[in-house]
Amino acid sequence: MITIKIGGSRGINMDYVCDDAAELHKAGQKIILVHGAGNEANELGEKVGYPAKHVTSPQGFSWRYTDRQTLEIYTMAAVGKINTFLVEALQKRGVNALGLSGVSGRVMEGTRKDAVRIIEGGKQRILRDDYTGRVEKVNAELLRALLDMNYLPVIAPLAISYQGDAMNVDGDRAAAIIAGAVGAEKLIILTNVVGLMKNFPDESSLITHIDKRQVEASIDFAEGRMKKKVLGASEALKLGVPQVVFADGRVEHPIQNALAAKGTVIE
Amino acid sequence: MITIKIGGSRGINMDYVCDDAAELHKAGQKIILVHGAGNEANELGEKVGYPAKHVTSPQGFSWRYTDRQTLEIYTMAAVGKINTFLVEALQKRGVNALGLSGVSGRVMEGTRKDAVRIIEGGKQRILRDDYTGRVEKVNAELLRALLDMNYLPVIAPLAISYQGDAMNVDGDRAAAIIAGAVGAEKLIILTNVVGLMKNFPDESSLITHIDKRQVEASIDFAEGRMKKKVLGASEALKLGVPQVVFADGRVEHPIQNALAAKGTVIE
Amino acid sequence: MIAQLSAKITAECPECAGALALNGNTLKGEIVTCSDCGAELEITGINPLTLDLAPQEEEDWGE
Amino acid sequence: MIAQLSAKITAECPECAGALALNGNTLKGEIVTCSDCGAELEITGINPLTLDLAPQEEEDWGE
Repeated sequence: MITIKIGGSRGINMDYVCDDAAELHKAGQKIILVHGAGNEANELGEKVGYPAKHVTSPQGFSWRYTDRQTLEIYTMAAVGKINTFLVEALQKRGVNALGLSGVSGRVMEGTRKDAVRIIEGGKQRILRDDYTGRVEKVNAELLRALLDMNYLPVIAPLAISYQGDAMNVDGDRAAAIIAGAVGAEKLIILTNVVGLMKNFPDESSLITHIDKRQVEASIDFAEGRMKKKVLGASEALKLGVPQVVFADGRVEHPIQNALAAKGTVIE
Repeated sequence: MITIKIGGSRGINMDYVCDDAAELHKAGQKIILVHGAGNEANELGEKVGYPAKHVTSPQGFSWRYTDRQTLEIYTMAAVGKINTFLVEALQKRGVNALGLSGVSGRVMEGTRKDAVRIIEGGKQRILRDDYTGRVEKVNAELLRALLDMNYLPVIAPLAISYQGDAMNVDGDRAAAIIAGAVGAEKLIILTNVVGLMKNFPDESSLITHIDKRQVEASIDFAEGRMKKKVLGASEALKLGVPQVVFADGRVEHPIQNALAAKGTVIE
Repeated sequence: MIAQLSAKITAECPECAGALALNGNTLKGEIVTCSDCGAELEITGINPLTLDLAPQEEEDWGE
Repeated sequence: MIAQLSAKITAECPECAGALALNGNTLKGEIVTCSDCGAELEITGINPLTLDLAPQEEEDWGE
């Protein structure tokens, strides 16, 4: 069984990803897809006149400040648009895909940060209405039941807090926790780059292999969003996932390339 | 097992519906919820500058012309917003709700009208890009499996065509087909009126009982959207659902009222 | 905007080959009836003008 | 818009009761450090002004 994270960023070719997933699924490969929603949510926010606001923690991590109105926009983009049409694309290729957000069946549960510290205009401030959180528990029983009935679960990056609030979660980390919980043999993270590079964006500096004990150190090679993907990889490895692969989601057969170790393999 | 249709129209009190559903579910009552999306989709269309366009068939039925862009807006409203936050509301009340659109797991499948006849400005015209259709088949096996695992399925009014296209479907008719397919004892249709009335809107003219053999005739008492609800009721009865109840979704305990035959009972 | 004819035009009915007078604002997708054989025809294309027998489809309750 | 103080004000530190000078554009939710005891305080309310010990919360990767 493999877990595949499809990035929300531009450049990833969804047709190539769906073609490959369908081919593998029909050959008996059990798959769980987890997707992001970054761009779509930003675009929708602009269209409805409530643009996404990103905030940064004192430690330098940035994320989308998700007040209740932003949560609605994020959910419409992530669950309404991306998830549904990814499921449609897979159905069109003869795969019985089944879309879920983490809110449904408490597929992804965790702690909502009811008090988040940000830094803005040189001032530190506490945000209390940020519907953002961390995935800590996964309903592996439901996911396994769906896999046994030959469905292909497609998970949107939304979880539910222990108090029952929907919350925006980091898709990479969510994919890692899911992979760990269902005992995936591999976590494949498809992005719009060839993999981790020593000197970004020089593709010839692709790092093809990283020993899992050095994964934390490899964060220095990661640019911007890739930082979170490396954190996700390290989380998955800690949870017992034997192998994590960063592969290029822009080319044909992206998943089979990853299975053939084309990209950055961490094990 | 009962199927409950929650109208998309204004006035229905979602808190009352969720309170009641949670109470019944915890008492062991198996429930499938089906909801509409009319208003939300219209509002979102206005906000993103692509307002919903309704068209009318020569026979006088009107529906939302769902070209591809409208389908995206409809899906964001129906699956993204209404479905997800209905599931959140039920989760908050301790019910393990699980949201699905009919595209997922081919929960609702049917024929897309690839050529639809409309009348506009006195001229009859054929529309070929209308992602609208009729539910003809239901994945009852999946719904039963979810019920057996004690989930409360919440279904959004979107189905998939045999060719694999997502399509907008009539929520009332969808609820009827689902009720028939899963062998529901009752189909409860919650609306923003007390039930069917002889002289709408005079509530004292409420029709409390209709023999199922007269259901088609009772369409004459139905105003606007209620026509479709009566067609849905008659469809459910034809499929063997023993009883259909129209009940008021604006008051407390709307479902228990329906179970106690408060509203219009057709059997 | 729906494509439409720019001027009056006479077309040939695909069923009976009769002459079919179409006025200037005929729309793409419009249904016209042939005055000779009474067949219902669909304007399937404007530039170039193409016609076909209009599909008979059942009642639709889509929402 | 985030609520903020309209003018300079001196408040009392909830930890050590020391005097806490707050300038005019202090925001709701802002974290200020008490110059006497060094405690990190959160402006939990503006009208009326309320203060509390700022929560220490873990690293957050939310997206």
